[in-house]
Amino acid sequence: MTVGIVLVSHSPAVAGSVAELASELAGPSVAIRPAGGTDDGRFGTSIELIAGAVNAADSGDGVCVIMDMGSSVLTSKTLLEDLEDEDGGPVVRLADAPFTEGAVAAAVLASTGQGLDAVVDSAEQAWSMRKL
Amino acid sequence: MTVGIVLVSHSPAVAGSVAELASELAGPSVAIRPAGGTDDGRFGTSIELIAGAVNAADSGDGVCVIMDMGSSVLTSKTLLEDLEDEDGGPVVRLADAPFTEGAVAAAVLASTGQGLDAVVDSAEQAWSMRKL
Amino acid sequence: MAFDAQTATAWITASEAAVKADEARLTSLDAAIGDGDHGANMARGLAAASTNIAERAPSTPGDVLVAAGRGIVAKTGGASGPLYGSAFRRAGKALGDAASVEAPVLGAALEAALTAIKELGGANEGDKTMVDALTPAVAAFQAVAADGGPIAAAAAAAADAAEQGLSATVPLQARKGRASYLGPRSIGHEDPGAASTTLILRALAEVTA
Amino acid sequence: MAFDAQTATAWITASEAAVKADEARLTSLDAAIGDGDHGANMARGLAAASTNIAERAPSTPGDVLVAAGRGIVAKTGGASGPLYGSAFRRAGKALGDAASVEAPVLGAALEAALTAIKELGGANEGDKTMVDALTPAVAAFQAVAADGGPIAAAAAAAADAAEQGLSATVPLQARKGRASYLGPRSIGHEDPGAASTTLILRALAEVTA
Ligand SMILES: Nc1ncnc2c1ncn2[C@@H]1O[C@H](COP(=O)(O)OP(=O)(O)O)[C@@H](O)[C@H]1O
Ligand SMILES: Nc1ncnc2c1ncn2[C@@H]1O[C@H](COP(=O)(O)OP(=O)(O)O)[C@@H](O)[C@H]1O
Ligand SMILES: [Mg+2]
Ligand SMILES: [Mg+2]
Ligand SMILES: [Mg+2]
Ligand SMILES: [Mg+2]
Repeated sequence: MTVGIVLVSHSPAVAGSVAELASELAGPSVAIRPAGGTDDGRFGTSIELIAGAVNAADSGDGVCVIMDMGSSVLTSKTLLEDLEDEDGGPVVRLADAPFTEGAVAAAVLASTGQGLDAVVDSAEQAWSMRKL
Repeated sequence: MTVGIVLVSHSPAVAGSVAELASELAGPSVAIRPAGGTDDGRFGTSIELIAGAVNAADSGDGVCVIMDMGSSVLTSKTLLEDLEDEDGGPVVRLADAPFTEGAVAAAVLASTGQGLDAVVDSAEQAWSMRKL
Repeated sequence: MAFDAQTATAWITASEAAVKADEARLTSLDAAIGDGDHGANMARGLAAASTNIAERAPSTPGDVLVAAGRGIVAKTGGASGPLYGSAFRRAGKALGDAASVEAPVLGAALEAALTAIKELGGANEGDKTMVDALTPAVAAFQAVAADGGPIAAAAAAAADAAEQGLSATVPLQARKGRASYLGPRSIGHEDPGAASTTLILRALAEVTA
Repeated sequence: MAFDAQTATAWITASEAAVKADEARLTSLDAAIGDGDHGANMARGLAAASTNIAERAPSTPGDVLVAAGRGIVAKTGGASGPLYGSAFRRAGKALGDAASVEAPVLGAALEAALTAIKELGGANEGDKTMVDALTPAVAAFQAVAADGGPIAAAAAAAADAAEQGLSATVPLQARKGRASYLGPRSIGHEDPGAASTTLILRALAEVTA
């Protein structure tokens, strides 16, 4: 079992680089797909890029979506509603999590073979981590 | 008054891209300097890169340092201890904050002309923000 | 005049034109308290709405608004995309498969749009968002409709109310969206989303006049 | 044999050699529960320690360890850098400007190193870190020193105790550092930092034997 992870950021570079950082810790077994920026590469969000990343990240065990803010969150919520109206698509959950810390926590937990709910949980637990 | 901001990440690309994202929101008045990776460009942390970024970000109103995790935190703490032993260097505070959200919050608050303590506070308040 | 597929399409076309004409103003409002892309976002989103309508050639006003909403969600790029997109889709669904509707039903559809925006974005009146323009507009539309007034009068009242709602956002501090990061610095400016909502409702008044 | 600048320098040189000889093992331990860079980090950090000592040619053992610590902090690149760097600097400061010290003072310096690591990293015994090797090692060193034993015997006891502390990390679940992200998956492996601590203490035993 390996849950996929999608990172939705306003910025293409943030989504891509955090995906790379999380992959470095989680190892190659976890599919972590960035969905950053608009479909024409500006700052912003594209529901089509997110949908594509979700499909690419899914291997049948579900996908945990982590968002940075604003339009990333609203667009991911909209995609989720659309997916709920469909049949047979990937099982998707949005994690309410700090972006970088949640991505790392979710990726590492996914690499241990835990299921979608546990992966989402670990991302959301990252709000209670402290650094100093 | 404009507080400077330094973003310390294990990954050069994460530090750079989050700095760019935060700048986009805060505007050009705030100096936001990335300090990502080791001095030879690997994943990791370099105290010299952080010290250089702190000096570059300081315009006399102090610098708020935001770290992602692990060695970023430990190395920044070590730099702070070193700076406390010196005279006349920049006034530096470490923020215990979620990386991306804290960077954006700190950058935007710095752009409003608030002082160092308020900027650090706003970064740390980002732990209590929720997205869904 | 009833609200049919042709009127619904004309509404989107007129909204697109209004947004393009005022694109620079929307952008500069967003530059003051946001990231300066609201004009471009709305122009792109409404252009996609028109394209999607043209491609699907929907035959009911409900399907026109659903098609517009899908185009807006797909292409806007900012927070306004899912918000307006959900609003138009929800309004379209509220119209069902009627070939043409009168003022009370259109008023209920506008109320459904407002509910969609509030549910998705979590904003309430006073948070300095598009909700501050749309809430009084829906109330004004429904008041005229409840008195038996025609769509044209209801839409004109709605546009006027939206304009007042827009002005009322100036002294507010933003509590939703990226403007909320600015705290008190968001005070003293019109909310860009409230401005685009006003344009869209004015366009409705024009095409139904 | 007392601990002077020359012995301190030899300790760093021997540590560097030991880490280089076991770099692949440290790396594979870190690959199992971390990011697989501990071997490279330690090799780089200790090489910088040697370089810094050679450049500054410090004349007291305290200054040797401070110079080593600065090199380690500057060049290691991982969490082990500030931790070992602070440890060596704090140990060096604890030695003051003595030209040469005996076992009890060196024991106190090792204790200062342990305190520095715990203060900076916040780890306690049982968190599966270098602290799990260094804590019993410091206790063993001080026990021998308190009995009037020589540095050689104290250091040998410390290295043995570190080795046992290292083995004891295997069944532990990591609660600090990046291994802690793995939760229960961190169980069943030696901690890489505890392994490098053991090498460094074995090097001390060798150069003082
Ligand atoms: N959560 C929300 N609820 C309601 N309206 C919102 C919300 N977030 C943003 N808005 C509206 O969206 C407008 C900004 O849209 P736009 O600039 O296109 O998106 P972005 O902020 O992502 O750049 C704001 O002026 C506000 O009216
Ligand atoms: N907070 C901490 N306190 C004590 N030791 C720690 C801490 N964090 C990490 N370590 C030690 O550092 C070792 C990892 O070092 P290294 O791989 O060089 O750094 P990184 O984890 O940044 O890649 C761990 O095995 C552990 O012994
Ligand atoms: Mg905007
Ligand atoms: Mg935007
Ligand atoms: Mg490592
Ligand atoms: Mg590392």
